[in-house]
Amino acid sequence: MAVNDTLAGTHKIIEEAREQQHNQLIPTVNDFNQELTTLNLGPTHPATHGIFQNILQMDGERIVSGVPTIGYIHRAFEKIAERRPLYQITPLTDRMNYCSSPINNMGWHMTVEKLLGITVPKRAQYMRVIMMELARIVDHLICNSILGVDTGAFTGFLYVFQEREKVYEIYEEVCGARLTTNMGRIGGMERDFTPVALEKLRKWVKEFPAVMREFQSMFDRNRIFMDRTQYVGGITAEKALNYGFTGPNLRAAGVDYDVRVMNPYSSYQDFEFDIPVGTNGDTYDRYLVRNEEIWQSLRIIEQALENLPEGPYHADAPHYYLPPKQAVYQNMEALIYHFKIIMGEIEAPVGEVYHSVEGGNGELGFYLISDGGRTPYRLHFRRPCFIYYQAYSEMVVGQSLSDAIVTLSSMNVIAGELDA
Amino acid sequence: MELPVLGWQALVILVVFGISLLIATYSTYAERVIAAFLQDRVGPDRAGPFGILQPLADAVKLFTKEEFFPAGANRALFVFGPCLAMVTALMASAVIPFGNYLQFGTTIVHLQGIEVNIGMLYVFGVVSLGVYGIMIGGWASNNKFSLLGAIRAASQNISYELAMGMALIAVLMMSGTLSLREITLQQSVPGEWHFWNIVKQPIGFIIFIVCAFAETNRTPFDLPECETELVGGYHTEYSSMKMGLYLFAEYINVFVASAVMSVLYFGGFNFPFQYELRDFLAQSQGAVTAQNIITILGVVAVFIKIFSFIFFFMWVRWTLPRFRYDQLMRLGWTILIPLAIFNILLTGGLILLGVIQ
Amino acid sequence: MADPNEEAAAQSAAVTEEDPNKLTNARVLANLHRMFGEDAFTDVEEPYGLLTATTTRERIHDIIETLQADEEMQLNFLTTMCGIHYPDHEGKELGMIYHLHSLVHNVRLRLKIFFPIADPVVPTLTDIYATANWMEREAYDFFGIIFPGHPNLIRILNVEDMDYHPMRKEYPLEDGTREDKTDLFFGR
Amino acid sequence: MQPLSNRAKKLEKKPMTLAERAYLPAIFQGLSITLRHFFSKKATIRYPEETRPFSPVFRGLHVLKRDEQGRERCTACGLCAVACPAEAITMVAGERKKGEEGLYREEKYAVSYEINMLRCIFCGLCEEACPKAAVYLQADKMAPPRFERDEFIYGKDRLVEPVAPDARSQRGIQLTPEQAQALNAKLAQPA
Amino acid sequence: MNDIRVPEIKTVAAPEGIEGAGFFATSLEKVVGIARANSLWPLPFATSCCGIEFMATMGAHYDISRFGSERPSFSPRQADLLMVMGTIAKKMAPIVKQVYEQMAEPRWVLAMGACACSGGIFDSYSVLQGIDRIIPVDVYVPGCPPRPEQVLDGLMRVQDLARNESMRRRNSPEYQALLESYNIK
Repeated sequence: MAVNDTLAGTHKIIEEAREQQHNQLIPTVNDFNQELTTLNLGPTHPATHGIFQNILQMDGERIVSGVPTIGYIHRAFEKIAERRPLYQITPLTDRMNYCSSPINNMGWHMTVEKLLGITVPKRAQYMRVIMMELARIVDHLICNSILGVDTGAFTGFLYVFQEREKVYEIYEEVCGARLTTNMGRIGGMERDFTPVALEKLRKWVKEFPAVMREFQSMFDRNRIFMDRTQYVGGITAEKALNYGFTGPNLRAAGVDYDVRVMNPYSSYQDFEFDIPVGTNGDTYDRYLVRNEEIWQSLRIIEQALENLPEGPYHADAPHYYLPPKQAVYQNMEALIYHFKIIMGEIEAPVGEVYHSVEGGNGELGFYLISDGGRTPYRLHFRRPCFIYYQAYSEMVVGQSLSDAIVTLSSMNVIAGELDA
Repeated sequence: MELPVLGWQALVILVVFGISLLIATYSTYAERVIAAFLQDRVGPDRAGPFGILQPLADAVKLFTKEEFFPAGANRALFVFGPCLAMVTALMASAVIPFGNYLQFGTTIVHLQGIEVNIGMLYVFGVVSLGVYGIMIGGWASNNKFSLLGAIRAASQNISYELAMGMALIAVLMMSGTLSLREITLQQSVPGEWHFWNIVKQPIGFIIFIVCAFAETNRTPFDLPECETELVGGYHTEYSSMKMGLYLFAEYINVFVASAVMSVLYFGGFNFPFQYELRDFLAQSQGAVTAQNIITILGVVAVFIKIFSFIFFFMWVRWTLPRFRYDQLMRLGWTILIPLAIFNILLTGGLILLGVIQ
Repeated sequence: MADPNEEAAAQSAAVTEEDPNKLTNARVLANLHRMFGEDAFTDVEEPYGLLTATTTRERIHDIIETLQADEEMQLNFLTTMCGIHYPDHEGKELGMIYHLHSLVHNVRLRLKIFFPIADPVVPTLTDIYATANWMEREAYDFFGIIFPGHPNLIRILNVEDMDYHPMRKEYPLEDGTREDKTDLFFGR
Repeated sequence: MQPLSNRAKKLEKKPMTLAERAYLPAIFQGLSITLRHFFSKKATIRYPEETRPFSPVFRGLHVLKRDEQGRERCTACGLCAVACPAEAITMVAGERKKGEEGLYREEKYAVSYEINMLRCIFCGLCEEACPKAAVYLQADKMAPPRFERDEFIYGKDRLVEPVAPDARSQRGIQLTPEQAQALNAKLAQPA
Repeated sequence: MNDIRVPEIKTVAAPEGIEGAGFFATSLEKVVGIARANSLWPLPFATSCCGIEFMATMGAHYDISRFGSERPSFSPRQADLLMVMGTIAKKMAPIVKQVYEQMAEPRWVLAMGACACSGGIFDSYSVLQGIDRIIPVDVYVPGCPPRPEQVLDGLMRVQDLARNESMRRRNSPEYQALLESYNIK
């Protein structure tokens, strides 16, 4: 198969690069027969951002092996979810990948909607797409700018964080919170975009590209940055798939797998966008892929804003979607529905459903088993960070400590998603 | 009139010492404000008007913080490290000529801590001692991150000192002296149109400034203490004023490096049209007063140059990513040193041809 | 992926078109039956369009290995796997659920196995998928399922000295140290 | 891997040009960018002297609303407590006695109503759950930091709106229907 | 309000007539207090969502540097203020305690966000129900996550503490007893 040849090709590039690096970091174990040092990286090391520990065996500055330990912020999401009515799980999903909470929220809503068989009106779907793509942009922004911080350039981070602040403002206008959004409801959004929100959104879409271009021009072709990131922490497509990579990290390795295209949800089939893919899955590739995805997300937002259909912002599902407040105050039937929904006594069908969305870090899956009760019988989250962080210790072997840190931040491991 | 001269000189020494400390103190403030401004922020503004008391607050806080000795550390060396770093940093500013001379009657006061004819050598010797402070501190901490930082600092300083020295040799070839005052004076001779050395030595200057960044452990060469990799590097285990001394030493080193660069390449206390101005003033004020005014303006000039360099140091720090350890070594050994040698040859050739002198 | 873009585009266009070779759930099922026999799978259903089948733990390793190598279906991506606990199902209290995905054909397959809680032993998949490593550790941590052959089967998310497997249904969610919950009427 | 879709966009990684290899151009470009920001307008909001405007739907500190006659709206139905994912709301219901009609709007009322602000995650589900428009998350107030953990149990003394209508939270609150009517009437009058 | 945390320790009562030294001591104390208040270097112990809001606090819009706190000290030795942000699981608890023990006096602790303060929504077997079970907390900042304004408010509360605190606080029996109750030597 031709595929195998190209795979071998990328493999060769990485191997060569590795070898080159080995030669650069000259003294090796065999040369001096030295003892190895054990370096405990984390759990409170500044570069781990979230919390995970790596016990590294070091030969000078070169990493010989690494043992990751995780679970430092394990919060028992799956167990808590078994005790909560469906609508109360949304705040939990907020705290999984907290860099892009809306994607998690919407993913969860869509899972439940799939279970309940609700069709969401087009306008709500487009609104969701806008919010999800905003979330993706800021998620990637934070990852790439943190990569800058970890290579020593703090300033770019603060430049793009201002954009993040502006996105927070939009979130706040739409849902009332900045970070843990609890955005949307099962069956749609909790409220329509206000004119202010739309205006802020349009303004942001117009102003953001300049900042993004500036950010890119600070790093993209800066030799110091390129040297730091190229051929660092590379992974072949074959290995990446074996490790269950998804999202930007897999695309950096050259596989154009994107849930938005493969299994379109929430009207993603209506939008024109490309899937950026890299060549050899190294840190620079991941950086480039994320940057390009920001541009593609911006494209999607522009299209969605342009074609935002008129209509209701939530599904007509009185059993699941809360009636309007005014009706609750005045209408007995609405009040009964209101009580039933809040008490969690909605009739969920028995069944199991797997739904996945393209989260900030890859395929974010929700596997919901319902036994018809008010809470899920079992809810399993496919958390992309948890799955791909396994590969980290293999990816950094043979590289220097600095590379390990750069690799870590370019993989965008979010502790909340890692540990659940 | 022996004693008064010594007295004056002692005063100058004290002033130089004080200025070094003051500049180092306010460099921390400048760093914060400049970083803030480069990053669209406003920086400290709540400690005193515009936050100018911020460095004092930091200093007082550091002085009253708990002293701490890590388990298994060598206590004597642990204290000795920061002291050495601080002392060497302060010593270096002694030979920098901050101005020409002031004349009071028959007394001539040179605005320089001490005038030695091996000033350049002295600066180099003292500054390169500074790395011992870091090494000792890093080693005595009994912490792997500190040790890694210390090792990085040592190897980095050694390799960059070479290139720095070679860049200097080109300057010395032109000047023929090691005295910083002489070098300064040569860059501007009355009656002749003399350029500052930067014009004659652009390559040398670039090498020198890169090495200066490395010697002072500033980004992009701040590997010994790079936060995201080594937590705090060599000063991870230090608390209270001992850590403050390290931070201080770094800023004094920046100050010294800036001063040396302004002296070597930017004409020190010379400024354009100084002789014309002196002659003009001499007509109305008399020669002595005119010279004194020029000297004071020269002091202003040298400090403007120094502050610009300090600003540049900070500007670069908050802009660039840092190197990786091996890349930094490669840059030092395979690019800067050959370039410096080439620069020496070029300078030699040009001197031989009489293009520069 | 070094292929020129045009060629790639042409290829995938061919895939997306309605071609008769398109892999459907029915065809996957037929293939499965052909490869492993009719009796290998029970409880075959398609909830929400995702082919689900139950098999036995004796066969699961073999099935997943064969499917990974299978050139036709290319079910070679292990999306996720998780344990499950049904205390009421006598003799098959514990279960493992595997989600396989064929990226090329965009078909998913869910495989389940059930086994008694007294004998929670399942063959490891770590020799097939590197990604199975932590997922199995998670299943061990949560449900106490033991994977012989796993290189490093220790707790992953919880503290080492925990003496129970918290996701089993009989264990409470709360650890009882919460002091500020006084509500007896409205709590769950 | 063969391509999975026809949308792949291969990112070109150009080798470094000579200028890029020489470090300096990129460095100067970076320096010019930061210098531009040095002189640009600062984004900082000098909190607490300046405050940033909040959106009208911001989910801040809770308030227990009164109706336009100053009666407490809460009827202690407990929906907010059920809806709370953090289990932060506690209440004890009581029967309204004769003569208390001016205090409580419904026959049942909350004798005590406590929200544990440390537990609360400000998700707004209680506000959504309330069928009597009683509990709201104010858009202009945030729960203040405090020194002791006990101080975070907000009882009715701190949650219920003050009796005087003028002292009540004005900005950003979604008005109850009566309030909206009253407000509209008020606005219509002076003209 | 919190007389244990900030005890009003009087220096040895000066005899009548020798108030100069007492005056000097109290002024020095005041100066030191103000200095400490304006130079609180935080140790951002960020585990989850609140860490992102802390980044926002460091960012250009809120700029924690205005309070003199922009130098995050990742080494506990140099930090004055331990900011615990985000969920602390039971697995993490010993590490938080160790970090606290490694900090040099004077040290303050700010618990940011519902999880660190009380466990928040994570009332589960793996989450510590508030870090005040393992280390003494000076200021609690509610919210999930708190807005940067609230974080700055909390920082100002810590500044208040630092400003009014006796220099000899850590030698006082009350403080020792407090540490003792947390089993911190």
